[in-house]
Amino acid sequence: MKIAVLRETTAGETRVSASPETVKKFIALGATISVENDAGVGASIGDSDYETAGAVVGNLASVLKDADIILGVQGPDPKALKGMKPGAWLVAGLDPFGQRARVDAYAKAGVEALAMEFMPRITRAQSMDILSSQSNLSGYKAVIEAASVYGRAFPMMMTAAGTVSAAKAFIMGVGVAGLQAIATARRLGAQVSATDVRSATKEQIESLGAKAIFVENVAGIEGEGAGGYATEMSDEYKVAQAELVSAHIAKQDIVITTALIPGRPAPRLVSDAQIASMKPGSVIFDLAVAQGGNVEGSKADEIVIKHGVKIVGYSNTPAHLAADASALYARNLFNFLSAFWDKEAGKPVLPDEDEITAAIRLTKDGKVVNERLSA
Amino acid sequence: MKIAVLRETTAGETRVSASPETVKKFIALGATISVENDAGVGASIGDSDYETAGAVVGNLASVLKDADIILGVQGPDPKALKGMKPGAWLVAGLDPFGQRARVDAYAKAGVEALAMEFMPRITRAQSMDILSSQSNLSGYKAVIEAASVYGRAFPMMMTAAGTVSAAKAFIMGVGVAGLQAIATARRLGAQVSATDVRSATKEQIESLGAKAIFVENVAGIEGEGAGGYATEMSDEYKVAQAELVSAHIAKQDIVITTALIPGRPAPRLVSDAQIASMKPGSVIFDLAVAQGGNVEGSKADEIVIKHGVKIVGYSNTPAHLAADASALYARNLFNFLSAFWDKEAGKPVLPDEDEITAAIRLTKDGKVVNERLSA
Amino acid sequence: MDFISILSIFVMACFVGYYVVWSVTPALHTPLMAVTNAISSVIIVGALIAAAAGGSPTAKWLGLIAVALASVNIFGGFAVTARMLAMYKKKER
Amino acid sequence: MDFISILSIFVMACFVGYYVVWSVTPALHTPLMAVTNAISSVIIVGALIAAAAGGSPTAKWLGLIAVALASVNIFGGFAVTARMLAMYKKKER
Amino acid sequence: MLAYLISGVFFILALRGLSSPATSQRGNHFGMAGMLIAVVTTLVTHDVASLPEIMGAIAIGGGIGWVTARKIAMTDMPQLVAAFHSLVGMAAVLVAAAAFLNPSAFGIVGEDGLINPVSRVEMGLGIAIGAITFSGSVIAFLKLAGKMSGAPILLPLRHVINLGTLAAILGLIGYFTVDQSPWIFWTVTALAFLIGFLLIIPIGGADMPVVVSMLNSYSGWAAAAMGFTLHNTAMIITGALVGSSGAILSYIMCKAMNRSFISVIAGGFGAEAAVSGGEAKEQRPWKRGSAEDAAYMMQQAESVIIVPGYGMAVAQAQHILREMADVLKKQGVSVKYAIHPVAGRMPGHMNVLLAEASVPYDEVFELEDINSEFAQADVAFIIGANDVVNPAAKTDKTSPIYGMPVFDVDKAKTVFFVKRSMGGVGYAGVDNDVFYMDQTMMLLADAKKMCEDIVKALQH
Amino acid sequence: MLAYLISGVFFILALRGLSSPATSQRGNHFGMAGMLIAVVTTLVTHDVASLPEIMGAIAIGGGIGWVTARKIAMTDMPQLVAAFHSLVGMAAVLVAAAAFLNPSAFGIVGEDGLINPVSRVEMGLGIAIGAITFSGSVIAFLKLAGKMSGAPILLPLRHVINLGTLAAILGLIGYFTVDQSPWIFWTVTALAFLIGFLLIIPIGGADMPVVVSMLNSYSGWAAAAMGFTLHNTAMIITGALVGSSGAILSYIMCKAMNRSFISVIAGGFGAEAAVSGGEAKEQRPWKRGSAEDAAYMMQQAESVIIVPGYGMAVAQAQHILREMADVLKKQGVSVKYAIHPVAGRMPGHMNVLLAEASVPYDEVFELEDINSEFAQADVAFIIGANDVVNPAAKTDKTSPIYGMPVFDVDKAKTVFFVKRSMGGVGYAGVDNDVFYMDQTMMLLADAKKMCEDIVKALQH
Ligand SMILES: NC(=O)c1ccc[n+]([C@@H]2O[C@H](COP(=O)([O-])OP(=O)(O)OC[C@H]3O[C@@H](n4cnc5c(N)ncnc54)[C@H](OP(=O)(O)O)[C@@H]3O)[C@@H](O)[C@H]2O)c1
Ligand SMILES: NC(=O)c1ccc[n+]([C@@H]2O[C@H](COP(=O)([O-])OP(=O)(O)OC[C@H]3O[C@@H](n4cnc5c(N)ncnc54)[C@H](OP(=O)(O)O)[C@@H]3O)[C@@H](O)[C@H]2O)c1
Ligand SMILES: NC(=O)c1ccc[n+]([C@@H]2O[C@H](COP(=O)([O-])OP(=O)(O)OC[C@H]3O[C@@H](n4cnc5c(N)ncnc54)[C@H](O)[C@@H]3O)[C@@H](O)[C@H]2O)c1
Ligand SMILES: NC(=O)c1ccc[n+]([C@@H]2O[C@H](COP(=O)([O-])OP(=O)(O)OC[C@H]3O[C@@H](n4cnc5c(N)ncnc54)[C@H](O)[C@@H]3O)[C@@H](O)[C@H]2O)c1
Repeated sequence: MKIAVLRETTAGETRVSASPETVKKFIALGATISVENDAGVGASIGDSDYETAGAVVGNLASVLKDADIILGVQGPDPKALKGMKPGAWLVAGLDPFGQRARVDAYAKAGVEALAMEFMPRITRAQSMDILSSQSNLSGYKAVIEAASVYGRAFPMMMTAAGTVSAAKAFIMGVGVAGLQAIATARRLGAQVSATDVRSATKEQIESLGAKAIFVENVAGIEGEGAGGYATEMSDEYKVAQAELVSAHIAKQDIVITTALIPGRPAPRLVSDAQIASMKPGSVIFDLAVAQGGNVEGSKADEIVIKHGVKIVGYSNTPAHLAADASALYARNLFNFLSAFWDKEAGKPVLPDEDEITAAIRLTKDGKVVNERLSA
Repeated sequence: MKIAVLRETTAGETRVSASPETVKKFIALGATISVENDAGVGASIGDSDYETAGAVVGNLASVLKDADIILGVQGPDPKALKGMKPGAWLVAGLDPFGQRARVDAYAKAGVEALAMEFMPRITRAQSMDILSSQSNLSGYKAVIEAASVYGRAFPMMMTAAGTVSAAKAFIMGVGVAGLQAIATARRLGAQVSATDVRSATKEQIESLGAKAIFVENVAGIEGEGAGGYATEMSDEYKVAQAELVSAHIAKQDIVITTALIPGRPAPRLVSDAQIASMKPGSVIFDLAVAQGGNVEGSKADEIVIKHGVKIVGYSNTPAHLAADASALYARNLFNFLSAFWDKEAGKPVLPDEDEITAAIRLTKDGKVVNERLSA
Repeated sequence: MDFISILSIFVMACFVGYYVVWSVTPALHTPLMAVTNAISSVIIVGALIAAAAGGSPTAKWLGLIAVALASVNIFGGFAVTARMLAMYKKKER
Repeated sequence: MDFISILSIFVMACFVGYYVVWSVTPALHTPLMAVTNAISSVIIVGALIAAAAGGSPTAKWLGLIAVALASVNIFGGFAVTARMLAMYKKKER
Repeated sequence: MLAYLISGVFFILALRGLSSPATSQRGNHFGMAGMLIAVVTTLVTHDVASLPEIMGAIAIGGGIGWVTARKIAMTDMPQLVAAFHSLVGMAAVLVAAAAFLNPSAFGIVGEDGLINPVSRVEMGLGIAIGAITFSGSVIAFLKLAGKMSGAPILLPLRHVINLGTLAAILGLIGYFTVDQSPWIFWTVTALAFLIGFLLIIPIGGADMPVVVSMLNSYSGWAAAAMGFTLHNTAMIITGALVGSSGAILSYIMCKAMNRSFISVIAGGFGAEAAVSGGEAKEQRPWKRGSAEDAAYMMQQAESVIIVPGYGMAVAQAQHILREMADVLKKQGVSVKYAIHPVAGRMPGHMNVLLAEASVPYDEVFELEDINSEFAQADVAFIIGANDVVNPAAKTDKTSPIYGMPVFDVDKAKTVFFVKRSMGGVGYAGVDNDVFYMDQTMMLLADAKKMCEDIVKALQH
Repeated sequence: MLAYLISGVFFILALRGLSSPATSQRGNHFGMAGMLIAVVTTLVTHDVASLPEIMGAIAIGGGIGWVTARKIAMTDMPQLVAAFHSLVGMAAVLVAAAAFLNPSAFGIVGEDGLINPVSRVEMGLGIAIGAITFSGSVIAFLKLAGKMSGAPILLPLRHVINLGTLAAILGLIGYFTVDQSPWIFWTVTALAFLIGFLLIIPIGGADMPVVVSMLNSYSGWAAAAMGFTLHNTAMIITGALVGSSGAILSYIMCKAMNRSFISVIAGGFGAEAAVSGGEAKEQRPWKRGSAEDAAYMMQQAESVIIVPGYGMAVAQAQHILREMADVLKKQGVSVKYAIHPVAGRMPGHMNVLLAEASVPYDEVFELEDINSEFAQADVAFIIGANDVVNPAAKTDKTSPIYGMPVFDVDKAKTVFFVKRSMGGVGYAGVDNDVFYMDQTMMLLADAKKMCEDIVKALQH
């Protein structure tokens, strides 16, 4: 049982899919681990750290050779997978909707591609859920970056030279990232309000001490929604939401948008006209920028200034917190593989009838087998 | 009574010495205000904002012409002051020790230069104290920037994918900036410890809920010290301090240094060997970098990476929070001038025997008159 | 009434006093002092008996004076208490 | 003892009971029930009088039985209370 | 008799001792001393014609009582107390009967050779209350001991019958003052036995605690009535004490069970079915605790582990929770917080809130680090958490949360579970076996309110 | 007499009413009713030979009492109470004397024609306690009214004289049981007057409140002693009530003033000079308050403004302070926080801490916005702030803080000032006139501890 850990090749990707901690744990399960050189550099993990943990460090070819399982953060270029054992697993965040061509290439290459972002939102899979672990850090990071770009301080300070009033922060979309953004902004002393389409989030917002701003006259999504995910909203709702937001956003100093709809472009939540109504110097952080953006005019990895408002967004936010993000990501992968570890076989086995298998398995035996992709 | 507000010319200076609020207040006192064009741009204040407040906006020459008082954030190039009314006041942060040549030039030009950073630390001058108002924001900003550069999260988070432990932050030098740094780091959820040479700060550190780390065997400065300022410490103390810091710093993730000694280079608090003992990925923010730096190898406005540790420091930290920094700075100037405003004369009058006059007046009638400069 | 019953009543009353007084809210300790002062003039009962009885005129006059003194206390005490308590009126909301 | 004194004692005792019982900490309500059960067997005093007296043998035997019943209660009640209270021992520190 | 007064005072001190656990043992000793004084005084001040028999009776009774009290299982306490009450009732009946048969021994014979009318009323009341106490306690005992169905037995027309019997008793006692015929006396006794039986028989098992303390109260009044007859201070004081104590306890219990005291006193109680539970799907028995209970148990504990969950966040109870922990720590209790990886609704949800409330980091533990400590913990205090302590995750393969690691709170000696209702489930929507464990007490209230009440109780 | 019992019960209810301000008025009415019952019963059950005179005496006394009580300034209350006590004492003396002169009217004559020995002791005690109460109260009155120097007057050998006199009184009362000579009776009376005088004269003005409540207690015991003589339930019950009340009040006051109760009872009090202050540089008078006082006054207030300062930060009292504000708000009090620009030791120091404690931003006000509201505020609650409320900044040009804007806390109706000691000064190191204002109460304790105590008191 050999597990290969790849160095990420995507630009701006600083994370790594294994940490010395998970390397040790895999070895304890009986696996051998090969790590590509410099895989952990972006996350402040040196090759020697992996070696100390018991891994073999080598170049791509040596790492892939005879590997049964390949771990990655993002999907590797299918060309790089040449010379792989047929039937080997590729476990990573494969972005199946965005990188459909690659998925087909994986199928052709004969690997069994497992897309970690398709992990179902069921209780027992929580510890394997890379979306949660990474969005959580993204939510934190979004606030820190907004604070860094903002020309004022977040907390209220009454000083001899006058009062600095507390920044007003508005979080749009209260999933995992949004909740953490609320928490972080509150910690820094901002006055926080938040909105979402799912009614269950109202109580959650208040449970963090923030104010919930909700569309009242049109019904949103009752309760949590399926698996906690939102769907496209009705036009009527969108109009009501735009109205609500327009009235609220002009008073805000910081806006963090996090709204996503799985498998679709991110909903547009903030229009240019709304941005124009904001005070110059305000900051918008668009966490959904890579999925098309919640904010009109936001560009990934650029600070766009419109009407004096700074619009920020990273194509890959967790990569900006590489060390923690990698540690949690690596744990997610380990939790997943160890949960299915078959002691006798000395390797993980995915039962075909398992809910998790069905959800994450993209390709098997040369074919694309995932329901969501075939639909 | 004409007051001129200059656009700052120093590189990286984004602040401005008047805000629409203080402009209005000066006008209420009976002054007329001229603001150089684009003076407020860096602080998100447009020329039209000043005009709305009642100021006249124009170019440098028109602004300086007949001005009785010139306001600035930093001292302007003496050449720019040509054509000034003799005896006019120049009120700004003049960096008298660092820019001694300029001071002489101001004297020659016949202006009365008032250095705001020489404001004495007496109760009634608190609202005029630019050092306090700006260091306060610097302390906040240092933590935000450190958090932004740090590859991990500050707060503890126990999550399904594992625990992110709280960052350990160590604040060295607990003046105004250090205290605010403690407060901000604590807000973000870090485990904070702090040290200083003045014994009064111990209680102050604890009053913010942080842990005080103090040299025990050698006496530091009893109580607050003169005006709250520290002096150069004995060699014995320095050795004891280095030992204490060495033992403590290796466990820290974030170090913020703020130690200053007025009129002298900043004390060296962190050596290269100590940096080497820190974990890779740790961050040091050297707030004293412009005064020579508390940290070995720190460079202004650069992220220096030594032994995997990122060392950050801005030559002008408050300029990174331009909006709030300008607002408070402008209030300091207004508080100062209005405190000495003579209703009958329709302008501020500085009595020669006043403690404040003696402290801040650098030049008068063509001569350098300040005690601290002649000493 | 024999001595034992009187004593029993007295002992029980001391217990009651102990509990009742400890349950008085501290803010009302001043009125407590005033009202106990007022009720301590039950001694007027003795004074009345002395004043009412024939027999010794001296005793009767002593009794009458005692009645007058106790009356000062009764009326004065309760009135003072009432005045104090008026200050403690629950604010209207 | 005349009826009034007895009544007075009784009334005072009711007050005392009221205050004493309300001041019992809620956690000890079960032992309170047990101990009051035990002390309610002071009725043994009556039983003893009946048993001690000559005169009516029936009365005497009734008294003796009552003494026995009350004794069950006294010994049982106090013992049970003691057992319960032992569980509430202040932890050693 | 001064001695009787002293004995009465000792009984007062006995109850007073119960105001704090620290003084409670001393209180019990005061009670014993008081009883000894009363007995000895009686023997000394009367001509005792039959000391050996008396000693024998005391020895037999005392022996039985002592042995029973030592042997009985703690769980059988309720029925034991009921049984003891019946004895006091019967003793009162016997004493009253003896007094009727041999009035001169009790010094209640008037100059006309008849029993004093006042004494007759007192005797009548004494025997009636005693008899009610006796038969009522016997029924209560049988029901509690399970020797008789705990279900309420409802006679037709029972209110009419009850009222009629009561009226008859009172009428006869009144008539007794003018006519001292034995038949009246014995009829009163018989009717009283009957009504005690009638009053208790329709009451269901759940209301039994109230009944037992009502009977406790009755036994006190019976003793007081006999005290009037005997002009005995000790009996009067004690009777009043016991009487008020029982009445107050019944009142407190009624309030805790949300029933009207009046309806209980009026005997109209117990008509409703006896269910303690609420909306929970299956009707399994569970115990409700009060803030005082929780305060008391935690004060007595060596170590308390707090398990916060989403409900704490919803109630924003973190500040007062920390306050509670502070008070406990000051009283020497070790307090730790156990944070489940998925407690709350976002990763690190509990950490944010506890940090906000300035809970020191070194008191906060993650699942793996603390789970083994529950076995040593005296108290697990679960506040607004639910799924993360649900043992179904370990045992029930069909449960949606199967496979999630959970806290082993079931291993703690006592579990307090703070939530608003029995009906409310957690995120996963499943029932929780922890509610129904023997050592669990449900603290049903908003988490913030409950913590406030506990803090109040901790500070008295 | 049943009526006397009822009257006694009414007096109990009168005191019981004082357990809460809401019921206190009703309590007072119970007291009046009790007194009416006692008086009417006495008149009805005795042959009244002299109704007109009695009515006259009542009318005169009542009139004087009523008018005095209505007219007196609230500030003169202490001396009024002392004066009233002296009347009760004198009344007791007179009644005892009357009883001695006309024992048959009181039914205390034995078969031998002499006064019963027990009654003699009771009478002796009654007249002695009455006389002590009288002379003691007169001295207390004079001192309190300023008609006599408040300074302690220390006789040489006073302990010996006091003890001797007391022994003489007790000895004579003992001897009185065997010899009913009038001289004994009158000597006792005279000695008792003397000792009352001797006991109080050495006590300084500061201890007077304790003295007054001790005398209150004595007047109760005097009434009780006469009740024993008269076999009067009302007097016994009331005497016991008043006696215990006075004793408990003295105890409470001693504790609040940090003096030993025993030393006060033993008459050894007052020897120390009477200064209420501590280490403050000038010895100006100031008032110490308790957590209960603060709790009560704030509960009664419409609006409370909290002024936090560095001391709150040092004590880390922000959480419990917010808790206190929460409780007050729940009770309908408006609570605001006034933050001075330089409160604490860093800019925004208070803001960080209040935010940490989740104080809502809209309750936090800056100097300019709230300073005008102090004039309307019922309570200014200053916690660990000092320089920022020091009026010297406005008035004293020589003060190092002259010119700094400060809160006008002196305009609030009541000021509570929480700090640890009178000695501790603020950052600027200057004394603060606010300590010594009439409406200021110093709450000397660690800020956190004090807030905890106030929260406890607010919740009873
Ligand atoms: N942490 C994460 O990242 C995350 C994200 C999404 C989902 N989840 C899921 O959320 C759940 C977390 O478990 P948990 O134990 O923290 O919460 P939980 O299982 O949802 O239970 C919350 C409990 O709090 C009670 N409650 C609600 N409001 C209350 C109030 N004001 N006062 C007192 N009690 C109150 C509720 O009962 P009453 O209604 O009867 O009061 C309920 O029993 C897990 O199932 C987890 O999988 C977690
Ligand atoms: N805000 C700023 O930026 C800044 C910076 C530097 C200096 N200052 C100066 O600091 C001062 C601030 O004024 P302030 O009113 O906040 O504070 P302050 O005048 O220093 O007074 C603090 C008070 O708190 C009391 N105290 C200390 N510890 C306590 C505890 N544990 N519990 C209860 N009381 C405690 C002290 O009295 P006891 O010792 O008797 O308890 C003292 O009276 C001003 O003079 C200001 O000029 C401010
Ligand atoms: N039970 C589990 O195992 C588990 C694990 C992780 C997350 N969850 C749940 O899933 C939920 C969502 O998680 P997520 O962060 O991945 O969501 P997400 O990233 O898919 O979306 C972010 C948020 O944006 C919101 N949103 C979408 N369209 C919007 C619109 N037009 N306007 C405003 N808001 C809009 C969504 O409702 C969601 O809250 C979480 O709240 C959590 O409760 C459950
Ligand atoms: N009363 C007033 O009006 C007033 C106004 C503002 C500030 N102050 C006081 O002045 C004090 C200092 O203010 P500041 O921020 O301008 O100070 P600063 O910027 O001059 O120095 C920063 C801190 O570094 C510390 N330091 C110096 N050498 C050190 C060394 N070798 N090791 C460790 N620490 C060292 C100093 O003690 C100081 O605390 C504050 O604490 C405040 O109390 C008073």
